Amino acid sequence: MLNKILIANRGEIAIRVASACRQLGVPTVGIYSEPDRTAKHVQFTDEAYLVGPAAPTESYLNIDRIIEIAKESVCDAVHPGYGFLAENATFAQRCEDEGLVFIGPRAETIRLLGSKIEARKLVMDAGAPVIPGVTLESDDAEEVHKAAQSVGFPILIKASAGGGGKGMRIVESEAELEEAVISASREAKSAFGDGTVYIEKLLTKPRHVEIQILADSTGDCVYLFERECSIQRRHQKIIEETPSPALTPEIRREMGEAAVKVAQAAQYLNAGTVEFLLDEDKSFYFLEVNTRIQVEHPITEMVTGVDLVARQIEIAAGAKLPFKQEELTQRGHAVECRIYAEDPVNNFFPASGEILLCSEPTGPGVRCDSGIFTGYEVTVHYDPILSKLITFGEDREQALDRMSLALKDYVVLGIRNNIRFLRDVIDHPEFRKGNTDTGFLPRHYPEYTLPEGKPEHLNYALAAAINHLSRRTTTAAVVGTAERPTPWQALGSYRMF
Amino acid sequence: MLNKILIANRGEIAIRVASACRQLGVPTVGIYSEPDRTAKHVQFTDEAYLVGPAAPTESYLNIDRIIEIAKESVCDAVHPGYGFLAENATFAQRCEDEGLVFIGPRAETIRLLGSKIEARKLVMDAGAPVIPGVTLESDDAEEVHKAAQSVGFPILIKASAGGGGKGMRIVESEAELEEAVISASREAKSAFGDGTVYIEKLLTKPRHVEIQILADSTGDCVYLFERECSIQRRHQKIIEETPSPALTPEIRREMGEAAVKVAQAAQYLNAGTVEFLLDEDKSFYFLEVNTRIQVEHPITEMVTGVDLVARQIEIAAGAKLPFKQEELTQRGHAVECRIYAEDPVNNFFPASGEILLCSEPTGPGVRCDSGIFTGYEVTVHYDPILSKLITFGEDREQALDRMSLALKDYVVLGIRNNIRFLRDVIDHPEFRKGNTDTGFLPRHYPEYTLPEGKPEHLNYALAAAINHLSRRTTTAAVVGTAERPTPWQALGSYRMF
Amino acid sequence: MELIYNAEILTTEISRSEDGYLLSIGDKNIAFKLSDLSPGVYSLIVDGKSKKVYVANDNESIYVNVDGDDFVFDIPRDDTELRSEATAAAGADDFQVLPPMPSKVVKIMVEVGQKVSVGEGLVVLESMKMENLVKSKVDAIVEAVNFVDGDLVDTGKVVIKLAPIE
Amino acid sequence: MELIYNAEILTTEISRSEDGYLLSIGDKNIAFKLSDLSPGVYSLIVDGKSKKVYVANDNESIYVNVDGDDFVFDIPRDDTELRSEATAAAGADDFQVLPPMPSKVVKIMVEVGQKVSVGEGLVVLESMKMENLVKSKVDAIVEAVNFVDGDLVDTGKVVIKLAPIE
Repeated sequence: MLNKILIANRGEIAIRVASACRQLGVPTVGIYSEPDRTAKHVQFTDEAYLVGPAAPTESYLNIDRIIEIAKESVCDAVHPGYGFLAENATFAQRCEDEGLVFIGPRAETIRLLGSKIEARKLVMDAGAPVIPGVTLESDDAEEVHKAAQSVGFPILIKASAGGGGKGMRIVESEAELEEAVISASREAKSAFGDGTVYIEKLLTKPRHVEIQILADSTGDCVYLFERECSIQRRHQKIIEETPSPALTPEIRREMGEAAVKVAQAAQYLNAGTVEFLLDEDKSFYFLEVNTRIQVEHPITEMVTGVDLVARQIEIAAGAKLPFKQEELTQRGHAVECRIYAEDPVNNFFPASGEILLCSEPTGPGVRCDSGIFTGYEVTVHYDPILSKLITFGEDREQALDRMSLALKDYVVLGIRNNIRFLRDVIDHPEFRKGNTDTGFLPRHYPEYTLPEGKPEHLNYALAAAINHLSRRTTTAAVVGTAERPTPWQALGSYRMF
Repeated sequence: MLNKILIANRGEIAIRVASACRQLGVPTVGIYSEPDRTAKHVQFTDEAYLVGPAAPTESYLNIDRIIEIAKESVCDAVHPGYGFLAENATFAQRCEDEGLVFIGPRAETIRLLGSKIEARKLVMDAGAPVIPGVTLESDDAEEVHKAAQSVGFPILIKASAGGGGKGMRIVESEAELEEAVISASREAKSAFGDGTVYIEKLLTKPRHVEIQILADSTGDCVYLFERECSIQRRHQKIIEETPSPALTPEIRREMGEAAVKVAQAAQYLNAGTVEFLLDEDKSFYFLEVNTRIQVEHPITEMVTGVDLVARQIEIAAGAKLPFKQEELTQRGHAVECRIYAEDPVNNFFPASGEILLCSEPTGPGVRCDSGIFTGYEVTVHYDPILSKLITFGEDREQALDRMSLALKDYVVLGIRNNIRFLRDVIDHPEFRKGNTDTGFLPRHYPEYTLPEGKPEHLNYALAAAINHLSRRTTTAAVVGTAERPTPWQALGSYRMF
Repeated sequence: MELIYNAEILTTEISRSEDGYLLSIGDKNIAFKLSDLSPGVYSLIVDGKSKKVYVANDNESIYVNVDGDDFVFDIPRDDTELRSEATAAAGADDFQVLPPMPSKVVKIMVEVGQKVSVGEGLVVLESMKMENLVKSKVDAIVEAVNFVDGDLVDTGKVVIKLAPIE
Repeated sequence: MELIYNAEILTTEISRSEDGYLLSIGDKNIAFKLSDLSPGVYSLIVDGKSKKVYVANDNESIYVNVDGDDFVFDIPRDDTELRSEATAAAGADDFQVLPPMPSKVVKIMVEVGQKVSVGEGLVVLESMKMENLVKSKVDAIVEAVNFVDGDLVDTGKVVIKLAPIE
């Protein structure tokens, strides 16, 4: 087993990794940027060191400093989480060179699959289906237009280096093409340091379905079934579920086997995800491989009973997979919602500020992988993800009913968030029917207006608000929570302002 | 489906039932005694009515008042939870007479199985194995001694009417016999209104293994496998797990089929548990049937994926079982610890008072069915159970590792509790090996001393305590949580007292 | 006590009743029972209907959650000027680009004096590593452009100001 | 500041250091960083080792949890009399039956003047519907029996007092 693991990340995923390490009895080292001193992940690692100022490039992307902390704290392994350095081949290589176990695929695999172009070639050679597309060698207008015409509108522009929706643009017609290429390239350059973009045929109503795989160092590889992630806003997944309402057992097996084929062609090691687009006619096309643990991994854990992060660590420590393909089963249904600090009525603009009160849902079949708490300050420096809410049910209906209620019970006061919006989506009749594709949100929510609070709830809200305020302003030094003043002590009827 | 359900209980089980009702879209009515106005279950039901003063006989056992509330609030069903009226045939009968659906077995079944003597007869007739034993017609000394000799020491005295360890005594030899019979009978009389006791052969190192069953109104009945509940203190289960480390697939099937046989002989309806003792030679004996949802039902939910409380409600509403025996599977391992307000170093004497701070564990595979929160006042009037902590793992080791960590993360300040004790048991080498029998606790913990806090932790504790106190005493009116004073504002070095 | 909700001043009063409290809002009277649970968490019962209510406040507002519904009440200040019905309807905010959080100006797409139509791009702002194209919600004329590409803009600063077409 | 821990007075002092605080306990100095998280929840880092610490207090004591270890510190009062080393060792509490919570006396099993041995039953108390047989932890003579069967006993009241055998 590994002796000590540095977790090169922050937020809920750093906590998730720390929790797996604690279970396996492996001590952990956390890192934090200056504004993250009070972040939740710092409290879940056995040691924690300042990595640098707020800017990611100087902190969570600062390879030299992270390696230095790993060395000084005598770590022998690094877990990169997702985002930041998770799919950075240079970092993985550097770990390998410094004698640190990188908990993920080999640097060479990350490099290969990180290039959409090379990955595509590999997949085609392995005999798995890909979507027609072309890489742009330059942003020369003529070349851009020629390429677009060769695949046919609508097209999708993607950053060759990236992931997570950054540097992506849908282009419906010639008119928008040039500006879109330039802007996507600029965003890609700023996010990944590489402005190369790629254009491909856009399927009109595809579902995003991905396969979780695990591969050990002996070359054994299994698939842990699919996740459907069609509910996306600007190419960012916000709701994921498994099983997919669209897969038949046959397509599931075909897709799973295609994923394993791709992984083996890349000599894949550790956990990974092979993403596909599923067309309306049920044919599927390779999209990309994510060479990391995914944000949405918990839903797979819920239906397979497998702890993916613990497996990652054991595989990195040299363990063989403890199960064979035929021993893995899907049972029940799981769904995940990503909770963001963002304003759904203002074009989902990210929000920042202090969380004045936070109360998270619990109960049978409810899991909340959270990075927040009452008093936590959400800064502008990082991704606005606050937590992930996951529910499990005997079937899809129960999983969704539980999610709807868990979202209702999820209280985050003082900062704008998407909880109410997520509940609306979960309860949308078309979503309930499983009619999901990547165009679901733009189609059903071109604009979003927060529903008004129920009039009868307003009375409760007012009574509690006035009580709360009067308490806050009339009671002075309260020592301990033991001494709780009665509301309106000695006051009969009064007015405050 | 049912239209509105009255939950005739309090604490975590009332919340568990309310959560199942919410998912099924059925409104709920809660009841609360005077000191329970701020209890957690009141906040989880759609309506809540005062049922009476603190004393259980005047509140949660007050059948007339409960029926009255059910009628006035237009309920058509009652869920009794566990304890209180859950196994009271009179209450079940009264519900039936008043046209309220009692969510549980028929009154007649409760009456039949509630009598240990009649139940025993039924089980023998059904061909399932029972332990040699005798009912005492009186506490006449001669009869008592003759009965004891006929089954042979050591013997077990049990209340004929009761359950939950009340009115139970182990007697090793003649000398203790009379006093034990008198005291058990007195306790039985006070708890159940019936002082009849029963003596039986005591197995020396038995495991307590029970089978969960579900039966619908068409007579279909399935078993949802076993729970091992050998970790008991004074006949009160405190740790339960499934699967049992002792069962082979063959014994599991035999025991499951025996349980179904017993249930069908009693024309059982709804959820129930058939308890067995498993001897060292792997033969098993019928113990009793619990005609209610059990405290420990969540571990079965974790490994089977079935929501038992939702099933209870659907069965009561007339639904057929949605699965057949062969479709049910056990996957992974689950364990439950019962968190009590009690003092482990003072003979586990119940504790009462305010919970000054409560922080409950979360994370993958962790479920906490809790009835407490920061500021909650634990009264002396009811059972000292605070919550149930349940963990799931791919295997027993992971489930136990997760439990150990979850207990470590479970913070309850200001009231004595058994959390640290439970962690010691979970980490005990013999428990880890699965060497569990009902004598485990008395054998390994004849006395319990709280382990000292680690010396290095004392430094953290002191620093935080002093900081906390100084903050509490130096800062006056704080409006909102937004304004957080810096510690020792403007103070350099100082002493407070 | 006065609170602002949805641009309206609510005048409320609370008094004790025999077994709880009485809340008056305008002419309406609501009898309720209230208990403290944890800090900021209250249990309220009105006519038997039980709700757990979460409350927090900062210096300007009170945030409340009842059964998944969020309410924000603003605390009136001496200089509080409620927007008139008219302004509210017209949507005065549609005539200015105000980043709701600190952002970077990636690209200003319009010039002062230019006529813009509904849906036309005004500026690309970057925040939390995501580019956002801000489009005009109205037909208007660009009155002012207060920043240039590359500038950092703070919350509440007007990046672009539009004027109605005469 | 003085706190009582395990019957010992700890004299502690906290001062600011360059990048945090310094805690002195007697001769020991510990440098630590501290941040507020939620009410009663603190993040402390000592020598890189990070711990989340939970603290609450009432008027007598401070309750702290560090990594699953519970600590209780008592706040000294003017009339605080620390039990001497000797009494602590002897276990003065072994000579009296003090119910830790309100209980009902079900059955007194001894009389004043009676000699009792270790393990002998003294009284049956009922609390929360459970009967508890309280056994003697020492060989002793019954000095006083302050209640009779059926009495309700409050916390901190001595039910039975024993005396050492001369």
